[in-house]
Amino acid sequence: MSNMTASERHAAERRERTKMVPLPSDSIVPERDVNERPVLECRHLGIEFGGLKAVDDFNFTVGKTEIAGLIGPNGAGKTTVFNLLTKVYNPTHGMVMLDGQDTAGMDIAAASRAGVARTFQNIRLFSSLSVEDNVKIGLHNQIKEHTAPAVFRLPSYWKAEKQMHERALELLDFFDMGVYANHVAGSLPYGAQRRLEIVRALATNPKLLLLDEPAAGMNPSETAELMDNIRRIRDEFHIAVMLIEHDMDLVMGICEGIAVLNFGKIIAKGTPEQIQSNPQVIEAYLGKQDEEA
Amino acid sequence: MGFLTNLINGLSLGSVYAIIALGYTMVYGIAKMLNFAHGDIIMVGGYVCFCAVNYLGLPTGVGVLLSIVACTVLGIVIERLAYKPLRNAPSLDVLITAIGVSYFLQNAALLIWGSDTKSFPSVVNLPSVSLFDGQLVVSAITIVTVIAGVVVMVGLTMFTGKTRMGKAMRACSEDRGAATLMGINVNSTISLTFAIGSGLAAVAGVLMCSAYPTLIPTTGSLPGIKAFTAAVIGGIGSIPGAFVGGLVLGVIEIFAKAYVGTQLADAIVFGVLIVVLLVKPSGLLGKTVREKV
Amino acid sequence: MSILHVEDLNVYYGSIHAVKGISFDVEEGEIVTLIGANGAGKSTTLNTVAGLLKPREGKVEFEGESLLGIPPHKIVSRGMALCPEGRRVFLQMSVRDNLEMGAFTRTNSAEVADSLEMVFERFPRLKEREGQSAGTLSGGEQQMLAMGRALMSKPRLLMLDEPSMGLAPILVQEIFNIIKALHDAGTTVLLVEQNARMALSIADRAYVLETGKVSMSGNAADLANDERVKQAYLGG
Amino acid sequence: MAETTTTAAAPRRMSKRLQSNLITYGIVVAFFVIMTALDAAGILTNSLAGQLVPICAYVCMAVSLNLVVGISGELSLGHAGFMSVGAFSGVVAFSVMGGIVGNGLLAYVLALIIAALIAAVAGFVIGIPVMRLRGDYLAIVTLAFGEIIKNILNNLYVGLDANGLHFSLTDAKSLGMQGGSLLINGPQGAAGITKMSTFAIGIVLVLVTVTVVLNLVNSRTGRAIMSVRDNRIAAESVGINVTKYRMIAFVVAAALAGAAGCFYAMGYSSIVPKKFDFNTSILVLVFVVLGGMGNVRGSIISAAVLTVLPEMLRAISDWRMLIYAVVLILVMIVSNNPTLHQFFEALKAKFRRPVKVGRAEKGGEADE
Amino acid sequence: GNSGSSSAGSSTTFKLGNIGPLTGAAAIYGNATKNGAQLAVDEINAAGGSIQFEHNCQDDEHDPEKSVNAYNNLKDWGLQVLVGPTTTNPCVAVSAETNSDNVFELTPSASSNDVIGGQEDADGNVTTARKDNVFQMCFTDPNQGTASAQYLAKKQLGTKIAVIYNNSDAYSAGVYKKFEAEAANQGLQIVSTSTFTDDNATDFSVQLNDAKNNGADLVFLPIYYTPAALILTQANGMGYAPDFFGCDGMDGILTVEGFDTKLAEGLMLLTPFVATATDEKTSAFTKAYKDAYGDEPIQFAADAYDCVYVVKELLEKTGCTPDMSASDICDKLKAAIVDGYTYSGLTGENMSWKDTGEVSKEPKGMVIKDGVYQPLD
Ligand SMILES: Nc1ncnc2c1ncn2[C@@H]1O[C@H](COP(=O)(O)OP(=O)(O)OP(=O)(O)O)[C@@H](O)[C@H]1O
Ligand SMILES: Nc1ncnc2c1ncn2[C@@H]1O[C@H](COP(=O)(O)OP(=O)(O)OP(=O)(O)O)[C@@H](O)[C@H]1O
Ligand SMILES: CC(C)C[C@H](N)C(=O)O
Ligand SMILES: [Mg+2]
Ligand SMILES: [Mg+2]
Repeated sequence: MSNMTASERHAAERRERTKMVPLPSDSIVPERDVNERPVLECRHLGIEFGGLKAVDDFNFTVGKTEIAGLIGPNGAGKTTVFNLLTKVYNPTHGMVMLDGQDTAGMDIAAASRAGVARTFQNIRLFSSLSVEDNVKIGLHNQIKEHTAPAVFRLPSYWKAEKQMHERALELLDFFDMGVYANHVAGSLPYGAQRRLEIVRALATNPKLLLLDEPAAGMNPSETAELMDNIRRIRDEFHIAVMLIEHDMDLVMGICEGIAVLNFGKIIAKGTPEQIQSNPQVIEAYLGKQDEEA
Repeated sequence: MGFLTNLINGLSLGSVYAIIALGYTMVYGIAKMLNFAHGDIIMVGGYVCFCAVNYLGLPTGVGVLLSIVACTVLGIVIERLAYKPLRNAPSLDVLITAIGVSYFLQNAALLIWGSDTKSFPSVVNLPSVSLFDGQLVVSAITIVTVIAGVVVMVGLTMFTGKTRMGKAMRACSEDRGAATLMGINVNSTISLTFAIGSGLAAVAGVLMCSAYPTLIPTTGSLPGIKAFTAAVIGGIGSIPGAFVGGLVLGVIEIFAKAYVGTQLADAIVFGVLIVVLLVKPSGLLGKTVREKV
Repeated sequence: MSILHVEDLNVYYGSIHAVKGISFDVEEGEIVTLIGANGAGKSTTLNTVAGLLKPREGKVEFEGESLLGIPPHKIVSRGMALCPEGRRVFLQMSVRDNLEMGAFTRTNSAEVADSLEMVFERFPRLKEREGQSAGTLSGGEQQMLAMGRALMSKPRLLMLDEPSMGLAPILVQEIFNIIKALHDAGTTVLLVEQNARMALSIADRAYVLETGKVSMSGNAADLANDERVKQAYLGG
Repeated sequence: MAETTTTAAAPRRMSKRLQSNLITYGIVVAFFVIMTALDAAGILTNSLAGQLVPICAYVCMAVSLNLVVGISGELSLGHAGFMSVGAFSGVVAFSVMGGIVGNGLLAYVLALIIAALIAAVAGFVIGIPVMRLRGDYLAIVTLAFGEIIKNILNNLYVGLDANGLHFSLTDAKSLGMQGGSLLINGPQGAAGITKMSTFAIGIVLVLVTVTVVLNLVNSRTGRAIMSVRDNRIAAESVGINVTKYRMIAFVVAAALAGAAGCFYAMGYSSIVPKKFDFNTSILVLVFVVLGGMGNVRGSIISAAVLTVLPEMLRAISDWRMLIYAVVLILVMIVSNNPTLHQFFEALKAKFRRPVKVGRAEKGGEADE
Repeated sequence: GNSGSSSAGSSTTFKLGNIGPLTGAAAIYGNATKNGAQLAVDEINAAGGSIQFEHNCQDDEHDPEKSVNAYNNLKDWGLQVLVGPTTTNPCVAVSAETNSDNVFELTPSASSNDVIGGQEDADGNVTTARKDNVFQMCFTDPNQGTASAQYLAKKQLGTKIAVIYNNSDAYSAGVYKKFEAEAANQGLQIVSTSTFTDDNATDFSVQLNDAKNNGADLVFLPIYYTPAALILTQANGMGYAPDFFGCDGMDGILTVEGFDTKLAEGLMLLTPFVATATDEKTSAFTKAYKDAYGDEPIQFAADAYDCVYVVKELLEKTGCTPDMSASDICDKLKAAIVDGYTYSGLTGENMSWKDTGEVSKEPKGMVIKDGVYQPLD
């Protein structure tokens, strides 16, 4: 794969693009997921900030192994949707079903345990800790180790530590980041920090991975590598990915179902092809593309 | 009548706290540091005025002016020598430096003025106001302190909200680097903040020592802490908040002493702080700043 | 004489040598862009020119006068503005106050009011959010604010550090249109961009930075057609 | 390729951490051995000998406060409050236990444990409101609690007679005792304490404290605590119960401070609540910051050095506190001076293997 | 710090240690005891008798921990007899140390029961066991309390009495408790009792209001002079003018700089010593003290001065020599002091000591008139 150019890769991906099938709830999911329970279902989701309807009547479904995209102009409410899904904010309307489970009443940590993990628009690492520790913290709810045995260094402590160490390195190696294991997270190059955030999120063993502008600040070749990684995550971890991105090469390249937000409302839903040719989306978001997309 | 007397006493104490708290809030709001030496500048203000009047035989008014000038200069010098080198240091290092400065001022005062108590002559030599056939005596110093508190509060609010320099201060308080890029001289702005804060400390020192005429090298520490508490009750960083917090604290302290007992007064005062913060985590008039994710 | 002349610039973060002898010139009225991978030293260079960082060696001259040793706030009043990476808007101040801070060095209030009008015209979204505190703006809105704020000082040389980062495609175009318009109005622009394709399309000249050094430079159009540049920065 | 590097790195890192911890324990033990040897040789001055107990107490205080301030990242200005809870409950516990198991070492150890437990309970109760706050607001509330504890202890009267313990919050008279002894006499504190604390016990207490803190830090719990410090929202988003882990740090630190308080109190014949006021909290905070945030070894050294320093400066009496203040300010300025910092970094880099990838490490792990 | 000491330690001089608050809020007391003791030492050394002293005074900042440090420091120096510490809380801590080291300790001014130990307080509780090496030159607090009540009753000084005392101070609380008990015996009417603490010693408006509203015509202040000066000023500010009555802690009030001494007119206090007394001893001492230190001596200077002479006489009497260990000296002195020994000095005639450690001497009532102390009788 690595000796393919970026555009060759995109072309390959488009060729093998899955067929999207409509659901009764006016959403679409990949054909392969149609008989599975969707990992995410938002119904009439909405939130207001002092009168401002930041997200309004948001209905969206993500299939079990779908890569979904959320796009829209700046300030449209995309990040706010992520904050609603991860319970940073509590919705003022509607509901969020995570793998069939209603998230009402959960807090951020509970949402994580229920299977949603995320990265942040502004990188949020545990920057004074080592890369390995960052991943181990991601494993917090996966490998249990209690306080008392740790303080007294009982055998159960050593066993858990060994397990965590191995799992953390496994995850890091998946992203070729093993070499960084002992580095302080805050000192990593920007791109590596973004990747580490993804590794950490994956460590929580999520069913749905939310990526908020993962390609921001990356140049095209770095972006292409990121696209590969996102696909690999979907394929090897068998989870769904939902991402926010302004880089249309990336969005159109890997997303299967896309929703477009404007002023908190969905103005279009569909496959990349449908979205790209939607006049409303072009008007509000894409602009006239004078170059090839 | 007992109630009224206590209320008046409370307002008197409260307005002293308020003026100190205004200086605290000012420095905290702009320089983002807990200036634990603030209380000790009050003490220096008291001593300078004391010396001017008692040793140099100057008129009280001149003594007060001299004290304001001396404290302003002292504030600038301290900022330049001790705090400026720590502009980019972790906030706890700055806190420890402030504590160092506080020790320094106390012990320097000890060497210069000795440890024995000085009885401070009131700077307000007006007759007290006697109401209800002398049942209620309001001393002139109380009236002057309350008025001074209001004047300072209004003045500071106008200054930071309306003037160019005031806005520059707010910009520095948020992001010094960005403020520099706007063409703001961050160093002189912060110096100005300390100058104003220290000048206020001098006013507070003179008024406090007039109302509670005792002067030792540690005179400023406890009122400093109480005033800081007042600033937090009012919402630290908020100028009207500092004033309100000061008054509230003073009245509660006197009422607690009068109706519960002198022993538990401090516990009650600090208890009120805790209750206020639990109900309103950013103080009575403070703004809740939510971190956007 | 070039408006900005940088020669043999060396900048360190502690023991990290981030910029290793960069030299470049910006002529009056030009758009010059610096492109390069993450960590190449682009932001470091801009910050050093703006006076935020002290170089260990090298020359920085603005309109023929050395800027070394001059504090950043004075550099601003000489007519240079930097719209920094990561926006750095004043989160607790209103949109309007942020813009007013941008005009801190200007004293003629009528002219400032004109500039404010101009900014609101270019970024109608900011006009809508005039009284909202900047901290609650979306990322893109903050980016517009940062750029508007830099424009408020009416600089002769405007330095932009990744102005298109995190912006919707339509806004990216808008930002580049604004840069072009500024250029047409006579403002000199020094632009740092990840979006090399766009940057090269509007710039007159470009410098490619690699690990703290200038690896290529020349006419923007020529560089855009250079195979190596295409391969590394334009996504093939 | 990556495989080989990481597997090689793992044991090396473990041993690096272990090595660092061993040095820390080593320093404590070496200090004990040297002092004991000096004492045996009769070279140890009374002045220093008399300070060994408070040194151990302050070291425990600093290490435990470091758990809150350095490792959990919360500024606590009321740590002395827990010390005083431990001090007074320990003194009472010792008197009670003395009656049951005899006035020996056993009663003393039980008293230490009870003191730690009661301080832990105090920490938990105080933690409930405190943990709802953050940053400087949390700091001021801990300060407030420190003062409230002092204020309450100033009003606490405890007596022991044949009928058991008597408590009062008004005065000694209302204890209604028959004979017996007054253990805590309000603001006048406890007098007539049996001086049980020795240097050797102090060293054991220091070792226990250091072990608890270091072991905690290098565990899942410790990492969770540090993750909350570094980025609360990110920590929540990976499923960490933020309040729980902040609370664990707070309560463990309170318990350790309680034990230190009991140890301190039983090194003096009398103890007053005023001793454990805001100034003592600040004193301990100074130890922590000077020793380095999250750096346990640094806390130990700075607590010991700064406790002895004012005594060493006794000869210049009037100037000594002034000099202490200047030292404090200078240390802060010098350690934050970029030029000097660079110099030390370069020096350190010389002694270290070159780092393989990317940038040099900055900061450092909070695990020594 | 260390006060001037004579030539380096030799076996011909006794090492006399002294501890007091030389800095901090109680510094006046510490400096007074330091100076008083130094004066006595200088006189004794100049007289060139068989007993010669080397004097070393250490600061304790009125803090028990620091006081113990100061004591250990003195031990390193070779301390043989201790005069001090000056104030109660530090003295309680240090006396426990001297007790286990068996070092003779005579405190000029630390007056609480716990200093000497083994005493029941007003409620009949004992907190510390008797420390048999420790003696006081001053009255114990209970004695002051009792004496004050008796004195007020005898002289019929007040009908309605208010008390303001420092609840965080063992000395003040100790005096108050016995005063209260004795007042009941004497039929005195206490109409208002209020307290303050060291942390809360700047505003007395509430306490004074309480006294005023309850119609008190005499306010008893068993406290240190510093807050007392403040109370007098604040009372004046609110137009409240009762009589004030204090104990030994009140001594020093006239030295407060900036204090309007007119406010202290009529203030009464119990003290064993006044600088203005005309007897030969006092005037000689006052003159020497003024020459050396520039101020008028307060009672604690006199107490310390007496302490040094008592130590000297006892050393002479028991035939101790400077090469003896502190413990051996202690054994001799503590036996000798209770063995019919009497001393007449600045602070009393024919003072003697019980084996409880207490001194027996007569308190004197003083009143401030025309800015000076005058005997009340
Ligand atoms: N806590 C809040 N309080 C008030 N307004 C908010 C808050 N959070 C978000 N908003 C507003 O909600 C709107 C949506 O913001 P959001 O961050 O979701 O945008 P976005 O779609 O992610 O934009 P971008 O692409 O620029 O990141 C914005 O107008 C923002 O100002
Ligand atoms: N504050 C800092 N401390 C230490 N090293 C730094 C710091 N800031 C930048 N660096 C290092 O300096 C080098 C240049 O960084 P710079 O931010 O200038 O790159 P850039 O070209 O702007 O990259 P990007 O595209 O990520 O913005 C990088 O290796 C970076 O790691
Ligand atoms: C110096 C004196 C006022 C001391 C007081 N008698 C006390 O015991 O504390
Ligand atoms: Mg967003
Ligand atoms: Mg950059």
